[in-house]
Amino acid sequence: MNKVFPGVDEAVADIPDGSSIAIGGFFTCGTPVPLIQALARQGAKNLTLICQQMGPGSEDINQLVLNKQIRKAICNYPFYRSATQGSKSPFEKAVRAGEIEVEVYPMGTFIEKLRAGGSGIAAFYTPTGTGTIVEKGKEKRVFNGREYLMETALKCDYAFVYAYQGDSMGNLTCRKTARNYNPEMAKAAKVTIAAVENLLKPGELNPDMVHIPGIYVQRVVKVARPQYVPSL
Amino acid sequence: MNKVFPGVDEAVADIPDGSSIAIGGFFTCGTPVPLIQALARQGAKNLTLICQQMGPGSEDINQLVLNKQIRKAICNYPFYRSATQGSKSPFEKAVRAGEIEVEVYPMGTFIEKLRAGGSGIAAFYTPTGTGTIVEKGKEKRVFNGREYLMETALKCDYAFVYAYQGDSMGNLTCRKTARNYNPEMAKAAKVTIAAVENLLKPGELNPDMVHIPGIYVQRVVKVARPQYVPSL
Amino acid sequence: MVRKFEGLPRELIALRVARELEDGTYVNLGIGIPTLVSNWIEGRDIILQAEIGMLNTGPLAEGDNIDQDLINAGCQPVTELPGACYFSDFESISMIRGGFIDVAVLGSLQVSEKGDMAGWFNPERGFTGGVGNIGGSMDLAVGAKKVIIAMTHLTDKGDPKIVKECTYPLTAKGVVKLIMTDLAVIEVTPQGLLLKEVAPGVSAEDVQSVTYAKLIISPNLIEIGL
Amino acid sequence: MVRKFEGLPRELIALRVARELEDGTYVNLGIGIPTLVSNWIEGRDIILQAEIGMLNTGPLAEGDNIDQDLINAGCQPVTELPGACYFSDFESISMIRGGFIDVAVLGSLQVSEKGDMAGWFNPERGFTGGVGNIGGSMDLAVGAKKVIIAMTHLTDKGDPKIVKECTYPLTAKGVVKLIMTDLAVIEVTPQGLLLKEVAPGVSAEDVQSVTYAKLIISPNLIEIGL
Repeated sequence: MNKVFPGVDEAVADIPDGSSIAIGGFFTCGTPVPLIQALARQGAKNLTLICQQMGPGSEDINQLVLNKQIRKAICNYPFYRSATQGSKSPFEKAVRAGEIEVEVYPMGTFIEKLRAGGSGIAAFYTPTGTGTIVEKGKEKRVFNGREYLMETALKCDYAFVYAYQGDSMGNLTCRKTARNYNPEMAKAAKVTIAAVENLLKPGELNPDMVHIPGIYVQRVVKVARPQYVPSL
Repeated sequence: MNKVFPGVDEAVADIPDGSSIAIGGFFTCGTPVPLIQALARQGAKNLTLICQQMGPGSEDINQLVLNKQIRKAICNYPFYRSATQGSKSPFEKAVRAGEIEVEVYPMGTFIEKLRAGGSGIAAFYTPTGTGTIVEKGKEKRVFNGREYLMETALKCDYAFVYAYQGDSMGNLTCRKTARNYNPEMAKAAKVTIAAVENLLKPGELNPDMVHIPGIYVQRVVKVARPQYVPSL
Repeated sequence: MVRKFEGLPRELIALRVARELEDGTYVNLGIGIPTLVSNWIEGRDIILQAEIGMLNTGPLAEGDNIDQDLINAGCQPVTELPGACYFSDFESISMIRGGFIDVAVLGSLQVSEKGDMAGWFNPERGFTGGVGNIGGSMDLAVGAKKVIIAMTHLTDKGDPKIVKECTYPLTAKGVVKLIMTDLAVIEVTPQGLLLKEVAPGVSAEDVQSVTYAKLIISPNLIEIGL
Repeated sequence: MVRKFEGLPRELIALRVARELEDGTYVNLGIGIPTLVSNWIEGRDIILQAEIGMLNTGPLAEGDNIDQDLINAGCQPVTELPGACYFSDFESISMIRGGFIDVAVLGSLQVSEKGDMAGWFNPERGFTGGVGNIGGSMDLAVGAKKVIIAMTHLTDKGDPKIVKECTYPLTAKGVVKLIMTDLAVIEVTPQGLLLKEVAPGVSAEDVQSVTYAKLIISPNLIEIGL
């Protein structure tokens, strides 16, 4: 199975308007920047993005906002931490103007929802968010004397993920903390597109060190290592 | 943090009567045999074992049965496949005699229950087992037109796990299909005891290839590689 | 019931299953006849998943190639193909239940005309309380995009396995899409069981005579091609 | 409210927190003053967890040591110590929510006398509908065995952060065990807030004067030891 696409533009070419897209990466770390840039060039509109944040480390996501490609964002840490920086952010402005809808979950609930979506689990009970605004509209239930919220699975049409190494069959190995959300996002999507720094032949990856099995990945594209200095 | 114990007998010495113990391994593969043998010598009684099977590849578990150490088994494939072999198995005899209680779950539910237990999730909804005897006594619920069963988390007092490599801080790397149930069992237990073939110093494991982070492991003991030929 | 005709040997049931599998798919093979399918797909672009936690399982290992840390779900020593990867059983079943397996080829004790399958529990073993060897069968049955049953048409005692209603405890309801036996290829349709292919020298009437459910004979009925 | 006395600098709040941590524990440090705690535990047998997916985080990286694939939850470049390991965020939060973190040291905007904390959402940002930056804060607050709040006693505007009831949206209810500020060390007990230590030159009355909740003065009240 050769899943290699010639370039990022070809890999995202068929994404239709209205798609939901999960995007891996924790701030700048392990973010599939070249795929986000290709999506900005491609121009699909009315998108739902599922990603940690829409502010810091997201210049390229900001471009999608400026292009008016985004309808909704599902996040756990969407905004800049600083109100000052936030007030300059295109995303925050769009949210305040009511142009983009935002849904926020605690980090663990956010990623557990995606994992549930990818693994056939319809819903789960988590203690996180009980007694807070997060429980609004959700079913509460007591197990062994403790309150839990029912949260439901989240699936999406596409996932953009990033990996240090990948083979042509879609097996991916991440590096250090660049792994973060990428594995579970790959599982939650109908079509996962992987941007890989080092494209290898089958058999060249250590099979005990594959973090994202190829079965979850439909397209692989080689990219140059993005250059950035981690910072908020 | 030095979690190394001098030997398997020391590592299991304090296990009290009535404990619940999850035991990794898929038939013979990745089974922490030396820890099971030490448990037989140690003699704790009235135990609940949580493991894939109590029959094939389980000569050492059979010894626990013969010692009358087991009260209950929670499994997904407890018996020999062949009725003839089964009829000779001490475990099957004990079950038929009503001496050991058995609880059986589908494989995915079995391991998901342990993972839920280890990750603070109280319960989850799975489609597996709907319309079968597995749904007996369980809550059913429809999500998006499909029926699901509610299954609850499972925790235990101890886990015995096996790893090819481990460091003194409890980080473990498994080899090939010997990984199987070991990671989630390590998470579900209050005290996880790891039998490792190769005991390394901190920093000697590849940190991107740790399958069981040390935080889940309380005791590490070096063992000789068990020798067996895979077969049912 | 006395059967007056010969069916295909197990190896050829497996070959017929292999012909049904498409290139570019992920497939899980159960224990028994399904395992034999692996002999017929060498070199094809089909990736086998093993529920113990592996993708791209290769042929059975023999002699010096046996590695005790590398087995399939049937506890047979196997090999790995280039592009293989390993993961936990938790990940493996998540993958299965999550719908990533294109085809699961499973054995069964009974299959009903509605596509129910009963494969995990033989009441003759005499356990009560629903304890028995479930393993990964129920997860595969509900999770795989397509379930193919590969089995002998009759039990060793000569009892039909294809029935109107399963009398054995179910593995899953309404999941079977295709039944491949030594005698026939039968598709489970909303209208009932559609007999599409028969073994050489076996007639549609022969197949019906050893099948408890009513068969709809396909207007395009053919001999099983191998 | 005008404060007439000086408290500890942020670095010394962090030092006091570091003294509270026991050897042989797994600790998660939040953003802000909690992050500074890492400067005081070098060489100690304490393992830091970062919710991005790492155990045994080392000191901040500088210059050529900066690796863009190695950051903490605050997006700062960090280093790894021997025995470090990496995992997914899913695994990381499972670990947090599952109760494996001995101590979470977090900042907060408000803490109540019942141990409620409100740290994720400042209504002054002016969003509605409950959207804001939750991140891992709620999982840490409910999951860690012990939650220590490390913060300044007052806001930049001089408002007390320790209150009878939180008026800001909660992070979690009844989870805080210990509050460490520039002015005091306060334990959350079933009877109320127990003032145990005060900063040098600060009296119990001083602390109460900038605290909205009623403090119980410990009979063993001491000066914060550093």
